[in-house]
Amino acid sequence: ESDSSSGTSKSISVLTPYLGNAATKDVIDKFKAEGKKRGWDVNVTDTAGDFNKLNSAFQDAVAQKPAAIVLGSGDPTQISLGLKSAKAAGIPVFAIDAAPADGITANVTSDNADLGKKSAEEMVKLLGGKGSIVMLTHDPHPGVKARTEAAKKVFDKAGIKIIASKHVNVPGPVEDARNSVQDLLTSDAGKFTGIWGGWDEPALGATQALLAANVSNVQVVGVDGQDFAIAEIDKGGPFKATIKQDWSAIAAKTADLIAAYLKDKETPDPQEVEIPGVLYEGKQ
Amino acid sequence: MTPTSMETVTEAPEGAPPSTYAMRRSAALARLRASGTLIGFAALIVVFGILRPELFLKTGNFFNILEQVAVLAIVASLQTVVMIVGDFDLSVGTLASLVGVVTATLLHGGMPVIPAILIGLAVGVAAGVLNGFLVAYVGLSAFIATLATMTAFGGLALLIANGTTIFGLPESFVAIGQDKLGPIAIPVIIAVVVAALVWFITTKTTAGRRWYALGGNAEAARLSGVRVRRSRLYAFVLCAVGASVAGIVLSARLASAHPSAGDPMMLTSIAAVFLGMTMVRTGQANLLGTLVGIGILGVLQNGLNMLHVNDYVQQVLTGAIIVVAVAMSRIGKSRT
Amino acid sequence: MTPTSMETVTEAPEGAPPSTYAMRRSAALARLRASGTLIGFAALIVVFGILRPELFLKTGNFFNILEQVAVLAIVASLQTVVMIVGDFDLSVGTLASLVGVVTATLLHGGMPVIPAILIGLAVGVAAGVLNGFLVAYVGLSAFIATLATMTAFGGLALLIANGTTIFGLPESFVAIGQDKLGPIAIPVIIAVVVAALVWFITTKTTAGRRWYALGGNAEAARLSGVRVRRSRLYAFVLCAVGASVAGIVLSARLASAHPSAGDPMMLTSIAAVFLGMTMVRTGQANLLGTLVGIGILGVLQNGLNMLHVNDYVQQVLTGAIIVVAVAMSRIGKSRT
Amino acid sequence: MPTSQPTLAPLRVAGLTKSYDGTTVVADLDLEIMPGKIHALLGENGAGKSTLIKMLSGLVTADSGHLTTDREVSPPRTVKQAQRLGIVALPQELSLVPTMNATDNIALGQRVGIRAGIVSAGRQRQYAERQLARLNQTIPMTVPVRELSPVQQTMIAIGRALSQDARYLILDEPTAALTDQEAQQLFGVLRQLRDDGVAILYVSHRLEEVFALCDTATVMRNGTIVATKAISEWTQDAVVSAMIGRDQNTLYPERESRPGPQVLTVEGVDGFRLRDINLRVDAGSVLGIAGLAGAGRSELMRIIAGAQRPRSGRIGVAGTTLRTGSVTRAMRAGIALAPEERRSQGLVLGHTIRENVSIGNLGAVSRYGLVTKARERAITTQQTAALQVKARSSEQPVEQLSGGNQQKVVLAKYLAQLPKVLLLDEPTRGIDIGTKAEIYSLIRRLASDGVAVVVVSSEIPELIGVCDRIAVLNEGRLVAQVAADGATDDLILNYCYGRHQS
Ligand SMILES: Nc1ncnc2c1ncn2[C@@H]1O[C@H](COP(=O)(O)OP(=O)(O)OP(=O)(O)O)[C@@H](O)[C@H]1O
Ligand SMILES: Nc1ncnc2c1ncn2[C@@H]1O[C@H](COP(=O)(O)OP(=O)(O)OP(=O)(O)O)[C@@H](O)[C@H]1O
Ligand SMILES: [Mg+2]
Ligand SMILES: [Mg+2]
Repeated sequence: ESDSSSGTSKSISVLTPYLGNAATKDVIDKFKAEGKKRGWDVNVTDTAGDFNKLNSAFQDAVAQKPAAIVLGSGDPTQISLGLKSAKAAGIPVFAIDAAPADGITANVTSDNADLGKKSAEEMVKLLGGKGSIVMLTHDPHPGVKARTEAAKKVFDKAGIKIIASKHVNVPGPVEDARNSVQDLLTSDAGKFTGIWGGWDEPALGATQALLAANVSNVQVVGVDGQDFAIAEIDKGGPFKATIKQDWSAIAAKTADLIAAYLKDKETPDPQEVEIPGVLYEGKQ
Repeated sequence: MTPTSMETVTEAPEGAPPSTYAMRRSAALARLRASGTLIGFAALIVVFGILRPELFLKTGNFFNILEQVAVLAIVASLQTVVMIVGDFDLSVGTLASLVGVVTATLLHGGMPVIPAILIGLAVGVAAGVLNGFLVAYVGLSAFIATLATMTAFGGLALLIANGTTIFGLPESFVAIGQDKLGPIAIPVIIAVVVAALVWFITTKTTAGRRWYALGGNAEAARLSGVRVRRSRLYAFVLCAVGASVAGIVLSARLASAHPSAGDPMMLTSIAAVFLGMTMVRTGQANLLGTLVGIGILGVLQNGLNMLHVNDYVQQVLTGAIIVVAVAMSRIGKSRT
Repeated sequence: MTPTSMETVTEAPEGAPPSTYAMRRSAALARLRASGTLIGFAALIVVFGILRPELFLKTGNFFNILEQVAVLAIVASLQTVVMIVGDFDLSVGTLASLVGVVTATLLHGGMPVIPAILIGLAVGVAAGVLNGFLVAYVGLSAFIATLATMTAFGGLALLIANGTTIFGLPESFVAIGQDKLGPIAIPVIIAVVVAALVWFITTKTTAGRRWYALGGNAEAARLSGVRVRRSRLYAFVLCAVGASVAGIVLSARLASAHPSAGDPMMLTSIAAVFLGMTMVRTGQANLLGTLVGIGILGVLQNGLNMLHVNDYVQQVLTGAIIVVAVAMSRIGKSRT
Repeated sequence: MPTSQPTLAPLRVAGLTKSYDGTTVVADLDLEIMPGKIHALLGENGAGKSTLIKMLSGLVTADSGHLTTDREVSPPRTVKQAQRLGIVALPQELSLVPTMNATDNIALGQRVGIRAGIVSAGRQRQYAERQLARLNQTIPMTVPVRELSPVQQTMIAIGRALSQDARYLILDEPTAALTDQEAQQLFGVLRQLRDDGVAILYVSHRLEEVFALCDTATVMRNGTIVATKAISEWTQDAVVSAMIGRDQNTLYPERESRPGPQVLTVEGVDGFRLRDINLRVDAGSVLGIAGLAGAGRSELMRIIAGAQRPRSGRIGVAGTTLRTGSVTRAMRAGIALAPEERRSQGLVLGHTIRENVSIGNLGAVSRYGLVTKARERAITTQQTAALQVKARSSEQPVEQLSGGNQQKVVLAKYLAQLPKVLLLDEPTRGIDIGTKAEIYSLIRRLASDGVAVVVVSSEIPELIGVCDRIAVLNEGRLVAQVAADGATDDLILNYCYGRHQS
């Protein structure tokens, strides 16, 4: 191969189904920066939510014999075929924000259960330990599902009642969440005082519905810590808190693991690295 | 001489056709059929009204529904124009996203509201000219041409927004999407104005006649001296402008622009027009029908939400109810 | 004898074509036009071949592309049938998802592979009968009917899968999607068999003739003795079976079933058929054209991946290239 | 009205040429159309008449040649350009927008009742009604025209053509779908326009009306002009032999009836218009059906052939009762109906002649559900030979055929079914006089082979010439059945009008 002669330039393929998602895009951009620092040639391929194509993308990547493949946030149970072809070609696969699976050398992630738990605990705190809430969810996404399950446990334990769990449609989650919450404000006016968003976009939609309806006694919590969420929280409105995923740390850790592996084929131990989330509740 | 059809009954009294009664009865039946979809719509309202009268029938909820469908109604109104011509435009969704992103980016960069909106609209006009050119002048099928531009516009939106949400838009802009005039949200007012304009243009002007002629039989239209290609181009341009207005209003409403915020409107806008097409005898797209279609979709979602139907079940029910609502328009109709 | 070369059909049976150089030249031109899309396809391969010869032109990559498009090719082949009849089926994507989920759920529950697959297919047949009934017998437009069932099937898939991925499927099932026969993956073999069957049925049988006549002029077909409704129903059933096979193969390939895994195939399958429609004079759907359409979409994606084009740019390019490829078929064509 | 223009220049055509795929259809043609004259253009099917007209009216672009009106111009490339030259054409194939009503169809593309781009529906309707009133027509103005009868549609198309202030008015077989009475109405208007100084080019296959109406006649053959003469210098025989390049024997064949058993029974059939129709047709006989437009003739044919369900009544074929409402079942029982509208009901336009013939004969061209090309070719060739279809090959798409040849393909499809009962709805519409004679003798030949034939026609002489008996419908009721032998035009016509109830 041409790049082995230079010795320094390694090619890394990043494959993701979710580049349209701001958080995924953020961590991949950060990883690209980390790669550049190390002199790698990082290419990104997105399949826009299509897992059949994601498997194809693995095959296409394997054909180009990169030094390593990075899976950017995607359910590995649906890409066993792609993982197999990488394994067969001896190319290591590192995952960011995915899950451990056969064929994945290491997975560096925010602990989604931890994100769910922390955000729910913040919600409970905001509600003073009692009340009822609405959850905005998206079970087809495994990360969001894990958060939802962990959050539910917290709410159950705290005796917070979940009066509705709304599935938010993607694309268009802000608008969809906004409409759903608007309807809930009609059908269940005054029956809930908190809205938990499985990620920041539905939380934003919920916030807008509350503002438009002049409802001030309902608190919103999101997860992810995206820029717009931070900005919204800083305004001091209903959007009270989010759990920031530490994308910089995740990207850096992934790059470190890859570098170590490329240097002397060192398989990371443990294979599952979880970086904790950080609560954000506005400028102090 | 020999008046043959139902409507003549009143118009040619001297001819005394043999079966006046049968004709009148079947005219009534035809009108009933034509309004089948409307009955379906009414039935929906009645059912939800009975199940949750205290919520569903409140004025506040009525305005909520209007607000929820406003942006979609803008897109669907102008999708109607393209569908009158016999085509459809799959690119409206991503175009709305693109224009939203472009406008938001400019605003974010500090441009005043009016020029930013104008540039956004200009992007829409350019997109519409591209679509219209490909379909009317190059001769591509509308499906493949607008599918291609849909893909391209979506890519552009992602590129410009760098894949992420643009937020922090000026208050004066956000007002377009969030302020109210009395109980009525500005997007609703915009939608009403747009729909009224489209109604006027399609039913009262020569441009509208030409579009209907074109959609009914392009060859015959050409023969009557209609400039078929130009007329079709205009339809696509108007449709794109509608999508752009919707994209701008949507990003004002959400106080942010997301590169795929408008995408879901593609299928729903076409669905609304199709629902409305069942309401007229000729089966052609028409603005009033489209509005009923929008109404059905909006009421359905709101009503099911009021009933706390599980979201997945809600999806199944939506499909089933649409079928039933449309099937009403086919009562007693013989084979096609 | 005469300045024209028109003759009574029978006076010049299969013998020497009536005319001359000019005629042959313009026939060649017509053929060139018809194959414009094919030329676009070839051009794509040449361009990618020149840009990345060491990767793109390798046999391994060729088999990769085949494998990547196999599932879509199954859906598109049978979408072709519905489009021959002049309709389209928007429900293929969610139906594939639904059947995948049903089959996977059964397998997960311990049912042996064969019965689980058969039940999956039975769900597909039922779905096809529903679509066909709504369109052919109730008389709904295909768009609105299959849009409604698309929504309903998607909801059912989510319901059955409880919104999440079903994994841990038996090896013997996964083999259907992942094993190879020599260098050729099983899904590719299945796709080839399906395409060959569809080609045979549409071009060689009376059923195929009926579909084409129906799509060309339903009234003329009916007056020629074609049972129009039944024929249309069959087309929808076949299409649904194709979607179901695709759904099963897809979940075997992914070793899991996700409630929206098949959804993206709706638009792409229709796009492939439309691409292929540019390849024949009549502009009707045809299997060979569909396969070229599939080829264009597959090569485009693979080639752009090989070139490491930024994904957003890739999306823009895909749109642009599709337009160019199809526009090739319009070279020198006069007004419509 | 064009009376405002005192002297009009003649329309001169020079060197007009058109080829399709290397085949020259109109070759280097010169023609002069004079104001104040009605000029007939005659020629057999596929001679190039419609192509010539389409070139003059901007519907197809000529390969070469030029026109002279006030000045020399190249042939129009769009309809608008033609209209600016004062050329207005009524094309052979009806070109109304089927979903629009009569008013909109007539007003489309015209400046009537429009102010600042806004349409005044009321004024347009008055205008449209005035145009139709000139043709003595009252037509429902608010119904989509596709729900009107062919006659009504034709009248609307004529009304529109007449309303366009033509200096040069071209009519391509306007009377093909009209009964004599409506044709007379039209002629009155045309004569008026002629006297106002309009130049009229008139294409028809009905020679009687040409001799009655026109001042000059040009005969075309194979894309060139054979001769142009004043009408007084032509005889019918001369026209026919100029058209077909040889002498024509008699138009109507010998009638030797050998009626066999009764094959078709219609008992008490009620339909949309029809009331209590009772009919019987024997094997080996030809029944003609006469009636005014909208009398219900086509409806009767459609009900017998299963294309439309009767409200009540019984259809029997060869002694067994037919379950109505299915074309397929009727076809199995041996009934074939060649429908009246070739383009919308008879043909799949984009498909080839072969495919169009075999779609009606799938049983005969297939085995075990597989279509055999050889059989398709055999059947197609046999039928198209008998009907003298003029085409490049049986692989030519029917949309490329001339109107008359398309009609022949429709007939070919249904003749190939070898039916016991053959229903022909306006079978000779648009067919040239040479082939008409062929079709008449074909009908008689089928009858003598034992087929029961029913012919619907708006040309009463044709019914008298080929049929054994003629049944007359008036407003949905069967008002008379007479032997064709000895019947006269007047007699039948009176029945058609419901007078003369004897
Ligand atoms: N688009 C086309 N492509 C190929 N050939 C064509 C096309 N249009 C017309 N032709 C051929 O041109 C010839 C002349 O056709 P035209 O319609 O002018 O005949 P016509 O004199 O009007 O006959 P008819 O009396 O049957 O209407 C025919 O043989 C026809 O097949
Ligand atoms: N099912 C129906 N629904 C509505 N109108 C009908 C129906 N069947 C027949 N008609 C009307 O009844 C009238 C009789 O039609 P038909 O076509 O049988 O007349 P016709 O004697 O063949 O005259 P034409 O010369 O107009 O063909 C027509 O005006 C037609 O519009
Ligand atoms: Mg002609
Ligand atoms: Mg008739």
